[in-house]
Amino acid sequence: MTGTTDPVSATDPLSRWSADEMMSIAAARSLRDGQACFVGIGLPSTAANLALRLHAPNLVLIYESGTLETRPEELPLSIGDGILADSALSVVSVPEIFNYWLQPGRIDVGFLSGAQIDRFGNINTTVIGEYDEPDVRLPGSGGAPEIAASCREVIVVMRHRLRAFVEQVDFVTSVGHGNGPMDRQLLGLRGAGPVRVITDLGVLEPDPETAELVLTALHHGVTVEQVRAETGWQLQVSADLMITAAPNPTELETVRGMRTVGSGES
Amino acid sequence: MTGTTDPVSATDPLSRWSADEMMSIAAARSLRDGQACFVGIGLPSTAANLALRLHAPNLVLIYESGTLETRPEELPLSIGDGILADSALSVVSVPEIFNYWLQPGRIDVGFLSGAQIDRFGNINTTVIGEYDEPDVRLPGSGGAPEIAASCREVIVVMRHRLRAFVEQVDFVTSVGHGNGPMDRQLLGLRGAGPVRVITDLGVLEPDPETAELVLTALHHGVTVEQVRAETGWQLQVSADLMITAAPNPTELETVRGMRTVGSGES
Amino acid sequence: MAKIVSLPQAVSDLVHDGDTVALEGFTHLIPFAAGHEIIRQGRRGLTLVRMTPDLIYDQLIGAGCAAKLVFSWGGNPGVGSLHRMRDALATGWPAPLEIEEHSHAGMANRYVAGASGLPFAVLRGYAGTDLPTHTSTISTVECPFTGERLAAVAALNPDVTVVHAQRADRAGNVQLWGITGVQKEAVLAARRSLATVEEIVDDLTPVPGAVVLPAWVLDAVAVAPRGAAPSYAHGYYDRDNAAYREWDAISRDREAFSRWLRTLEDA
Amino acid sequence: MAKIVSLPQAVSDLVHDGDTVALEGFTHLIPFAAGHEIIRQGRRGLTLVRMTPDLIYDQLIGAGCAAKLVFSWGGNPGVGSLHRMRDALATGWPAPLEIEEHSHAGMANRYVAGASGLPFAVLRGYAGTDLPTHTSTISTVECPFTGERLAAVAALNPDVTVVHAQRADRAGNVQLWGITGVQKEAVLAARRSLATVEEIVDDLTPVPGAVVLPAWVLDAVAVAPRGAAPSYAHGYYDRDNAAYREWDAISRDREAFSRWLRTLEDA
Repeated sequence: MTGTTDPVSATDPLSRWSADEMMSIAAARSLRDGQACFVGIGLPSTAANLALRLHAPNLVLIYESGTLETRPEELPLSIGDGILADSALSVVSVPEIFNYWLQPGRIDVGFLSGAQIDRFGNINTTVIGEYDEPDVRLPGSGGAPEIAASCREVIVVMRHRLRAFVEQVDFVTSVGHGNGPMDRQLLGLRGAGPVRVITDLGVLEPDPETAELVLTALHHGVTVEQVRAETGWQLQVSADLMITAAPNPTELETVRGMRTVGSGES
Repeated sequence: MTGTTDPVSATDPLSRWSADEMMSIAAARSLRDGQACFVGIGLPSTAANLALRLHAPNLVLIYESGTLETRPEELPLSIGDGILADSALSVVSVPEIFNYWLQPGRIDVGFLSGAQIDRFGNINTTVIGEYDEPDVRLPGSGGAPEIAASCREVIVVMRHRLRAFVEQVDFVTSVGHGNGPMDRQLLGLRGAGPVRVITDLGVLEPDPETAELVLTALHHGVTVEQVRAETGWQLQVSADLMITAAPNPTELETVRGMRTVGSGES
Repeated sequence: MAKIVSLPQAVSDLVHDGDTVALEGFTHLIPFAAGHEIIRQGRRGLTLVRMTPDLIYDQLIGAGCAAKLVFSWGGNPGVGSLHRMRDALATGWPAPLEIEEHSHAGMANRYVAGASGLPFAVLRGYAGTDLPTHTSTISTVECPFTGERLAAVAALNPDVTVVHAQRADRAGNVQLWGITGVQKEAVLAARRSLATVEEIVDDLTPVPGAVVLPAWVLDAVAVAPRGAAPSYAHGYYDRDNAAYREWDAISRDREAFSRWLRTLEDA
Repeated sequence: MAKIVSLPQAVSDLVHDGDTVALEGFTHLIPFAAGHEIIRQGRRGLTLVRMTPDLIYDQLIGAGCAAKLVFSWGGNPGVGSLHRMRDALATGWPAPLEIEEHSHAGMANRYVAGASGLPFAVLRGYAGTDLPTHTSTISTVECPFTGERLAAVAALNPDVTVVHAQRADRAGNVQLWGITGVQKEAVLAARRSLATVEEIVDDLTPVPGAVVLPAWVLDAVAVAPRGAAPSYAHGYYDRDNAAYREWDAISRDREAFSRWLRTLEDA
């Protein structure tokens, strides 16, 4: 998918963008300056680093490897990249990062991705199919279950594909809203859970009444039908459906200028 | 009390010593080179530092302030003296020193003192009299209860006085052998408890059958009657009663040469 | 997010009558300046929490700030007793003092639980001692795997924790080193927190063994040079051992103490 | 007390068939050289424990060393899947592989409990997830003070833990820095332990953020220059990202893997 093709600027690279670029930019915009953000690797890390370079210079990035308030010059390739330690205010042990920093609920935003997400925002990164005889064995939990449980709110960044946006996940690795609006409280989870799922097509948010994810924004140039075609449940559309603002040149230049550690080697 | 007054050397200061010096030297001798020793402040600290300077250069001294393997040039005045941090292999947090280093039972010797000790080696550093209306309010537990519980063995260093060596302590701050030989196991305490109480008069050790402290050694020049007069229970005397070797000149010169931090200021 | 303010402002903003207040620092970096400011501002009814209530709590208790003391070792290290604490316990002067007594391991784990957002911590401790019969925040818990029974202690979450550190940067990130005690846990366990510092610097050059408290877990940072005296600040000044010895005479006598208190309040 | 020995000697002395073995290092300082020596010595029936079983465990599993894997995230970081692990799980090649799966927080706390001499640890975790129905080392425990129910995980006490560090002194004290992960806990939880190091030096000059493992908690120290490659050793060499990408092709195919294995065994 590409952006607008305004005839005036059709040849300008800043008038076109990929769906992944739109997704990263939309996700970056959702972070506010000064927030403390516990960052998963991959799409969330890209978006968080983008926010740091755009409107949120005081965003506090925390990775599960124990790097507190890190400002990597390049994107880390893994959660424990040396570049995270080099630029951190402090590096603490892995038990400490989970017990003292994540668990008490002092982190504003948990920034996650996943292989599957369901209509209540539950995330699966463990197996597709049955646990004991899976169709696909995925990496597993990592830090995600407790990030999803403990952060004040959770933002999910995932590519919108029919196999990923399912009625019910095959395995609940990380709890979103369980099976409905009261489930997090019943489970003793203190954070608010997923407040926003940002995809390459638009934005889903839990309905305040049902906790089911509904479409609240379409990215520039995307239709509701496109989103429904990639969603495995009867997707409801918000009465206040928004259109995501197109990426501005600064956003596009910044996202395109970010390099991943070691990417020059291949 | 003084040492021998051999006419030849009566004027030689190394032929005389105080009871406190004898106690520190006897206590120092009881530590073996290479042991890891969790050190209480005061008499135990003096004795452990003396051992380090005499026969145990590889003694691993650990203080509850988090200083691991410290070699202070002068005696610390308190458990958290800066001199302990300066000379330590590593300084860890107070929770870590208790949880990772003391609690699992990896420390060979806990070296303690106290205000009261009873015939089963239980130690009181909390109150003399009733807890709610004490005759004397003492400092309290500090690290002693868990040192007494968790070290592979415990050595106690205390001045031998009737008010301190009592039939039963007023308050069990730190468990010795409870009320008899099986009590530590019943309580789930994994260390062996007090194996030796070194005083300024002699040495008491628990009887293997009853766990009651019995007199196993007299310091040079001390009589059984003197010890009994300062002991608040019917003190039994070991059939193999030993006489502590008199301090040698090196020991005396070393104990006399040790300075306490800040002692020059007063 | 930490604001850099004056010490009087910080105490006025953060410490209220009736609060549970922890001033931590294990022999090293004891926040004396902040404690004295609490006395000057006349706080009352405080629950004072500290593993080693030494001179600073003897002073707060003598000044009538405290209703309760939560602690594990109360003495004047290397010197003797805390006479103001003893007097308050024995005679209720100048105010009755309730106590809640633990071991060091118990107190340290209570802070760990508090910092970790857990209601309790598990440890091997207290078994066979007389403390559990006097202290309601000690209990037991059974291991769900082995059936073994272990000690449990209730989490400590002070209303406000105060620590002293060597330095902060202009953003309010705080760095301390040497014996770092239980300060990180005490700050992270607290609802509000204040760090006093020797100085504010442009950059927190990394130091071996240093603990860093990010600005966003602190409410206020106040500059208080020699703010840990008569205790010490590693790399800045030594412990004033004479002052510790002199406290013994001052604190033994209510009159001498009252004179000391007037001097402090007039300062 | 740590003896300084050769790596083959250390593995021969400390790692036995059927042992529970933890090789730790969170992306950084992964003990590849030690893992390869375990493969060369043909250990069998190991329970392999590691929060992030990446290439090193894919290699051990492919070589047939493992009977069981205890882990919390099994992937090739930044690249994709662990194909030897997947193959063993799906087809039992070259040996059936049992798994015991946790979250990172759960695994970290299992090591903490092990290092602390406790049979279990308490955390806020797992509630509402599907892991507890598949993993018997997850349970719950009730707070004796508040009645709240929390997750409990069983302590991990490996028979042997292996870590890689930047350096040791001649007495066998070991120092590591950068991202220090869970190595201290993994060593302190273990019955036996081995540290491989880049070099042995006369003095361990203090380094900001460094963890020191005293010689008396280690059984052996072995010099293994570049012993963490293709992962990295902070201050010594960078991660070989190309090697991680190349592993994807090698590990996808049993034949390619077998050729790789023969090369290793002949080295």
